[in-house]
Amino acid sequence: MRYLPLTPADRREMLGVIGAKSVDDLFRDVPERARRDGFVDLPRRQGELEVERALTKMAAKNVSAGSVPFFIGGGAYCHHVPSVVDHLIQRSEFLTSYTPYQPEITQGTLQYLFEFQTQVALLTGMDVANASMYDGSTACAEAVLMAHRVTKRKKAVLSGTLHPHYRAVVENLCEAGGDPVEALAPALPGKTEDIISRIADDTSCVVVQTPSYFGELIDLRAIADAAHAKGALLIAVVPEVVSLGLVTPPGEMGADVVVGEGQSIGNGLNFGGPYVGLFATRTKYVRQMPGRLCGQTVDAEGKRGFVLTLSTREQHIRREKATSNICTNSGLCALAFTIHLSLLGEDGFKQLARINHANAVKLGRALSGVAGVELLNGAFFNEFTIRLPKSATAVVDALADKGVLGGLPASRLIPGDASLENLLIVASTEINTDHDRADFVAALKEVL
Amino acid sequence: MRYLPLTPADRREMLGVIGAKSVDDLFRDVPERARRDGFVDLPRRQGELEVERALTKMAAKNVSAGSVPFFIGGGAYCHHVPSVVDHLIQRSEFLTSYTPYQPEITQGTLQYLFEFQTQVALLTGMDVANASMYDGSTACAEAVLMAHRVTKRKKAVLSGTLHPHYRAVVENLCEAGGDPVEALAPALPGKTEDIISRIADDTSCVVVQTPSYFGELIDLRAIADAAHAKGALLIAVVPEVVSLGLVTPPGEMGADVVVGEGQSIGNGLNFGGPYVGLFATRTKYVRQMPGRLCGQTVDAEGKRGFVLTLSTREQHIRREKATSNICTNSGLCALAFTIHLSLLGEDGFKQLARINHANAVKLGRALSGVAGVELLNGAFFNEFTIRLPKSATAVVDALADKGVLGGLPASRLIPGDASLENLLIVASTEINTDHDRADFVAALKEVL
Amino acid sequence: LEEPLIFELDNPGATGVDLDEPEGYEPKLGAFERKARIGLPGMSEPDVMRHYVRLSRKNYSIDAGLYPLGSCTMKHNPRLNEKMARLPGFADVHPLQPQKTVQGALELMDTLAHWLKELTGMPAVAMSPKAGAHGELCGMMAIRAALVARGEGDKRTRILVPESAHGTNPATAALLQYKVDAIPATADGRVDLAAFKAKLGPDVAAIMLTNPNTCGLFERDIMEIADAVHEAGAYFYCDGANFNAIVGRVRPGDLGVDAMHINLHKTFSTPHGGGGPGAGPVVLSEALAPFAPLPYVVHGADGFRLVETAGEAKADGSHPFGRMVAFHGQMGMFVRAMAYMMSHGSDGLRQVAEDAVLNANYILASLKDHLSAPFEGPCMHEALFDDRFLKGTGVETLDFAKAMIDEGYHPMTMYFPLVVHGALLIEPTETESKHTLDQFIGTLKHLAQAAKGNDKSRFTGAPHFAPRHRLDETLAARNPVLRWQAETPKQAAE
Amino acid sequence: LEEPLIFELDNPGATGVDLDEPEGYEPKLGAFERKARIGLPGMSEPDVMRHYVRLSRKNYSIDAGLYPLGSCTMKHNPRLNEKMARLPGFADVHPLQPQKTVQGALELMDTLAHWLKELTGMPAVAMSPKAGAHGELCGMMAIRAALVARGEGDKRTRILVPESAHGTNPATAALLQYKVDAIPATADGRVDLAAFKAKLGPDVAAIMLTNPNTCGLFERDIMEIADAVHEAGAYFYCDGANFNAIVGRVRPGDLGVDAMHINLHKTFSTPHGGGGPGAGPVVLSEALAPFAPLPYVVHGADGFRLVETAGEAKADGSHPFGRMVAFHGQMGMFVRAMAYMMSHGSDGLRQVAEDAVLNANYILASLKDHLSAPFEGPCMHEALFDDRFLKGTGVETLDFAKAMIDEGYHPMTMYFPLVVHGALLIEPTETESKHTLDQFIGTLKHLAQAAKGNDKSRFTGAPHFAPRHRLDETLAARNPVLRWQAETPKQAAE
Repeated sequence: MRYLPLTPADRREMLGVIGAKSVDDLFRDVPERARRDGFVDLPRRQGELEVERALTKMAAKNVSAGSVPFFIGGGAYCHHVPSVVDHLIQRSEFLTSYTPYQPEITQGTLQYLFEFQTQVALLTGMDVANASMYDGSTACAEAVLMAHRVTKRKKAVLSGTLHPHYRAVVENLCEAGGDPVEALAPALPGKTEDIISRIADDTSCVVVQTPSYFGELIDLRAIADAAHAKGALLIAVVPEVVSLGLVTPPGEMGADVVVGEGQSIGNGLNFGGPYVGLFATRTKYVRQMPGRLCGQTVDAEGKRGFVLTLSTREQHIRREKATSNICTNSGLCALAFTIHLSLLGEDGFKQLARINHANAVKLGRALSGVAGVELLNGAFFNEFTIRLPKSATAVVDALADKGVLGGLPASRLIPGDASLENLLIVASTEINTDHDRADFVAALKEVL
Repeated sequence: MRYLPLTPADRREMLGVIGAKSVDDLFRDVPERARRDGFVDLPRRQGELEVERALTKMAAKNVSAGSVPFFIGGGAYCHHVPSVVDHLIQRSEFLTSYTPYQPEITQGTLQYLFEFQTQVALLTGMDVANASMYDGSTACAEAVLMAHRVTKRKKAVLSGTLHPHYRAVVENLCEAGGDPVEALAPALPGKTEDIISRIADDTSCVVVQTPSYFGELIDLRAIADAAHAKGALLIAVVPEVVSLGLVTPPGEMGADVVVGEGQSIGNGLNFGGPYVGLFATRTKYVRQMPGRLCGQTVDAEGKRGFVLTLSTREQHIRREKATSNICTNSGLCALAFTIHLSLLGEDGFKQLARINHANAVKLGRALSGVAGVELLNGAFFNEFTIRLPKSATAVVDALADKGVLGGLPASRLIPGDASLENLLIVASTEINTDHDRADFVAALKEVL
Repeated sequence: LEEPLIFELDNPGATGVDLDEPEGYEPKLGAFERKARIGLPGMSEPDVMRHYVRLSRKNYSIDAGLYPLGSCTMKHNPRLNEKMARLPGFADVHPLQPQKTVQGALELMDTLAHWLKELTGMPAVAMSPKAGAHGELCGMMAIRAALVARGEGDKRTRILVPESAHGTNPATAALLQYKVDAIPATADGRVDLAAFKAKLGPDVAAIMLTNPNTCGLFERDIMEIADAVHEAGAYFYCDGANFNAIVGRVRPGDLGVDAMHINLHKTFSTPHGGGGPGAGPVVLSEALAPFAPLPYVVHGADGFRLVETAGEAKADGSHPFGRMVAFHGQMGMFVRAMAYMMSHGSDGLRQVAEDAVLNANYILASLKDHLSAPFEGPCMHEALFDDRFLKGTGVETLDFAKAMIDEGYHPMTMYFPLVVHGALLIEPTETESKHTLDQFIGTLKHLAQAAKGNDKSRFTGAPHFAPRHRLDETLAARNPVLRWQAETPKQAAE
Repeated sequence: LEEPLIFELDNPGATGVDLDEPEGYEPKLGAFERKARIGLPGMSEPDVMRHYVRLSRKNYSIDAGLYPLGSCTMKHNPRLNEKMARLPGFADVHPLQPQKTVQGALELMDTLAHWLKELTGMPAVAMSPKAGAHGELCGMMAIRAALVARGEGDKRTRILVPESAHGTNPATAALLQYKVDAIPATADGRVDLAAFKAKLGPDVAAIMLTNPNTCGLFERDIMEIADAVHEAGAYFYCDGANFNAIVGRVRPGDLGVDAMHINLHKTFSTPHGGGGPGAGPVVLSEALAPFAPLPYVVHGADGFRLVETAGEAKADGSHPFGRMVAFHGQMGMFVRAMAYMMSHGSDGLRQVAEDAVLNANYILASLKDHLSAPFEGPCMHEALFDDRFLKGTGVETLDFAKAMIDEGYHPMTMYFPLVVHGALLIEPTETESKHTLDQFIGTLKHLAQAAKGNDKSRFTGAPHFAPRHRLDETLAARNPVLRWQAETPKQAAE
């Protein structure tokens, strides 16, 4: 087998050194009735060519985003990733190294994590950020738990336009600890949600997403003030990090924690994972943060270097007293993020955001021009919601048959709410061309 | 522009240091009437996304070998290259380094070239090999020139079943030096070519290919004896290096020089290039060899190291007295070759050759079973020639319309010979499945 | 050479992308336009490339040498897996596309699930957890859901965890508000069966056990433990971090396990990437299967279907405890693991376990007289040593491990498991050759001799030949500098 | 750490591939079965991976630092180019497929040809040459064919080549049996116009000139030279190695050039790959165009067509002199160069030349008082220094260059061009930032000072910090060991 270096001769020789008669000898601690002599009921080994063929065939059964006019968002966005990114993250030294527990020989990883933390803090307008979380949804849930620790309260209030999956993940983790969650019903874009009245003395945090599930930009300032007045934290959720190139960052609107999904920068769609969760907060909460942190220090010669730090928060040191059970992060996805953002730089990142917004505005205008279609949003970035004259699910299905992936029916993630039945959430990024928009409009006219 | 680091501010500052008013100043030696103020008539810069789109569209107009049942050979072969190979040759340290003129910091390149030279010598059964040539055809032409230098004679005799392109390249280079070339008419596979009678006292070398253009394995022993008797060299040409895993190497049949195309190992089809030329010979001819050579030596501390050596043969030292004008070689393709062959190893390489041969034999049997089709070869490796009841060109064309790339019409490279009109040269490698063969047979039946 | 931070390389106006100004730009941002400079540095593509290539060269990696971290299973990462994960049909597919446009992706998830179930002998698997610890949480949530379903949710509040457990085990239990109760170990490095049984009771929700355990030993009494747990009405959670030792040879389902996470980035070779991403699917027993979280894939008459909502699940007769994560899990890791499994096949995977165990025992046998081994062999896939051999030398486990860096090796796991003093835990994995092991063993013998020979300075100052000498971790924690700031003096950015 | 040769790592029976025994194997090999062992080593995939990763780490590369080799144009190699060249529609296409199945490949060749013709102001281009020197040969063959066609093939036997020419120029002329006649240089580093004109005559076939020349200077009299050459009935071959200095700003066709090769691996950024592959298309003037070699692409009513045979060419009215190579040239390099050109566009390419020249002049201006510059500026894309500044220090050009290795830089080109004593030729290219240049300039100033300050041992033993100290090249040449042999003692394979 090509990945296994030992030859039969090696094995014989090594057993001799060990003083065992056979490999079975080494497994003698396994209870007899649990030993399997034969192989499990699965196919035998295959060569690279055969594996490649089988998986390529499977992959070919999917419609890839790049092959069609593509307009789906909903927390994952189709962006162009420069080729340098994928080249660099595949460097053996990045791809095949472990968590940097030995800082002397992992300065490469540690330095990019430090750069990543700084970038995330800058983007979100916060003081500090950690070295990444699994994804935006788990970052959000961890933020709620952190708010519980900081405020010593237990109840989170969730906006109704928080991504339904994020809400589910928060609820799941809170319920695990027996903590109550109050989630509002979704307010349609353009309508203001009255979340302020829900903030009470037992509220640990308010969780608000911007742009919202419906693509609407949300003003956090009043909510932040209200939360702070009651001693609660405001957790802002940013599902599309590219928006931060153009819109006021939550840090400037009073958020105490900003979490987000970083997939858009450097990372592909990957059918939902791996992604990279962003987590930023104020300096004063550093020791309550979950996840890995990289800090600057000096070595024995006084040279600047980086280490994992404040690990007394973490499970491998604190065990049952840890701030979270998190062990793995999204190191390589964070690297991709850092490299892509380095390539973009200040000017490029802002320009990318402008192009996204411009394309979304153009699309909104084009779709609004179709009879029976109504654009609902007031202010939006690269995603918005339209009302169709019929079921959005049926329309998306029919569009797919015409080779257009035309958005996310609001009801797919919030089933059973009749008011959402005809709503379609549509995203547009730099990948969309005039041609794509024309195809979408033409197909939509046909299926309506 | 993303590849250009200088900003307008940098440029101004640098011009200041230089003491020039503008960049135009620096071009003042250019005659006025040749200066262009504007841009040449070509499109302006494009982003990565746009370039990728345009080229992807162009690429999509080609039928790639992997997407259809594929049976074309004729000096380039479709093999599976393990993914490790492409990963490693893209390592920055290999991809973006220069010719190893500074051995202290290019031991990586030098050591793999030394490994490559050893591998090529082993495969061909020769004493030494150089560090690669452009491709098989230019290696062949350089071998003829080397034979001229060694024998101090000027006339090469070429087998009629030498690849027609190789013949053309040899003729072109010999004519450049005013040297005569005698090329035989092609003998059909299964028929013995009387090349021995053409060897005369003024013959510098005999050039024979095995497997031949028609896929036939050629016995070199008698030809070698006859050439040596007349003081001429035998140059053996191996167009498909995988054959050396199964057939007697030319070095064991008396060849003085073995040249070949190494594309099959580690390198893709690439529509004809870049490929990697193999060049091996006897120790006594080392100082007459063309191309780059890597040799073992020691450094100032006595440690083993490698350097480019015998460069007194080369143009950058010898100028007009060089053995060849070659400067560049196929370093990266040689690396791909070396890595792929290291993965294969003794057992894997032989097995690969066996699979190729087995697939060709199966295909030969299957095609012979089609009414009107005749297999002409006596002994072959992974390529053979069949006679069709009608024009091979028309058949290949019709097969292509049915999604089968079914071989090379012999007349494509040797036009105007009526006896070749109906001959089709067919290759089969490890990539072909039973399914491919069945598709080929079915399509052939339809078009005949 | 020192490499500055990207922020120190800022060249305002330089960029690594070419993006045109959008035509006819008419913002619909309301009052939300970002005004201030963000502070991102400007760099051209060549500058970015060089910066990260240079950084990479400061890292150790499995591609460059042995990475003997116990419990981490740093094995060869095949590049075929990377290639497959980058097929546009997998990499460029959105999680919320209409399901009929992602049938191949669902098929892959279903196929991988099948392999995991077969290899573990378990009837169900939850695919979505994003890492090992996340899988633990998922498994424990399923256990809690099952307890709640039978009305014992409030009653069973205690979790038994051996002293030698990974830190994630107690941390996970604590997240779920369970009380953690440590089980002592016997002198031979295993769970003390009697002590364990004594701790069982009607308030015990589950035991969390690693097997092979973190001492690298197989828990001989595991089936008796499982039986006792089940008899007591509790569940058996198995930490699957060490599955590499038994894959293809022993099925956790046959041992009585109720839930076990599988680290795809350990056993099935998806790369660690400097700390992730990982993936931690959890296999579940018949008893726990109905509580598996959303989403999951089912195979119906008209192809594969993703069950995403509680309503759909109910129609299927399941009772998912909730959702672990947005979307469906680590697809990119699934593809890599699938390619790895298909490459090995059932025969190759069994060989994986055998060679992993053989390599570890070879190290144990070769070094037990030079270092000190706390437990008798045979071990499973890890060889554990303690610091008795360093006694009186003034060299500590940490120093010894750091000295390995100067010899060109990544250190082994140190000071874990906690049950052994000054532990040195070595996991070679099956992808190391005998030649490499012999070199490694030679180096360790040589170092052990040097330590005993009073060559102390070689150790206490180590590493001497790494990009950095020992770093001041106390300073880092006392005065956390967690981001670059324009004011920061450019200390060593020479 | 020392890295053995693969042959020294042989583990018989190990393999890095999994290939099944073919079913129903019935050989048709006649008497040609290979019997003896070949001698290839057995290695698993992880072992192969590690071996080559380790070897790579002994190399310097443009991705890790400045590569200031004059005349080699070591610029950034964009990874977009690599990605495009790997599209299956380009990489996995056979050169002898039916032409209707490769229309995109032919379109790419035709598009690239169009760009090359526009950029050079020349009407034709031969795409097939595989490298610069191969392109030279092609260009000179076209010249010879044109001379033969007008009956002057035997009469014109002399080629004029400046003393400062690349070695390939005289080597190419010699291959074609021409007599090489050297043109002297003036004190300002250019062709001596008077001496040149004196050498012209009815036996001159061509002049081979590099412009900008190898001293990094533009030949001011180039148009007068071209006119004189043409008046004398000869042709003007221009060595295009230095095209990077003028691309987009000056068109060789406007200067009177008849043939010029273009190194796609220099000007258009296809990677050097440790010594190849390159690609050397040759642009041709009206006079030479009909003699361009086979094959070439034409665009007809029904798409693109590849003219492969003399017969077809004749029907087109061309007279190809022959064939340079099997198949159609370096397609993989064509794709890379095309991606590079499209990325830059006409505006970006002009900027390339400007920035390349600006960077070189910045180096010249910053260092001329610290090193010694033989010629006045402005230079073009290369800055040339000689060894006068080392006079009396005991440090030679070679030592000075090797000392750069210890400072983390690849040395510049040394001892070339030959017209300058102890030449140091520096070509920064346009892809280096001012920041990088400033560091580089600082290092050179510092080294020059050290040399003048009698710090001789720093130079004569250099490099001190490289994977190898200076290697014994004399030994290598006197006693050539060109391959590994089982008997070779494993000297340093510790």
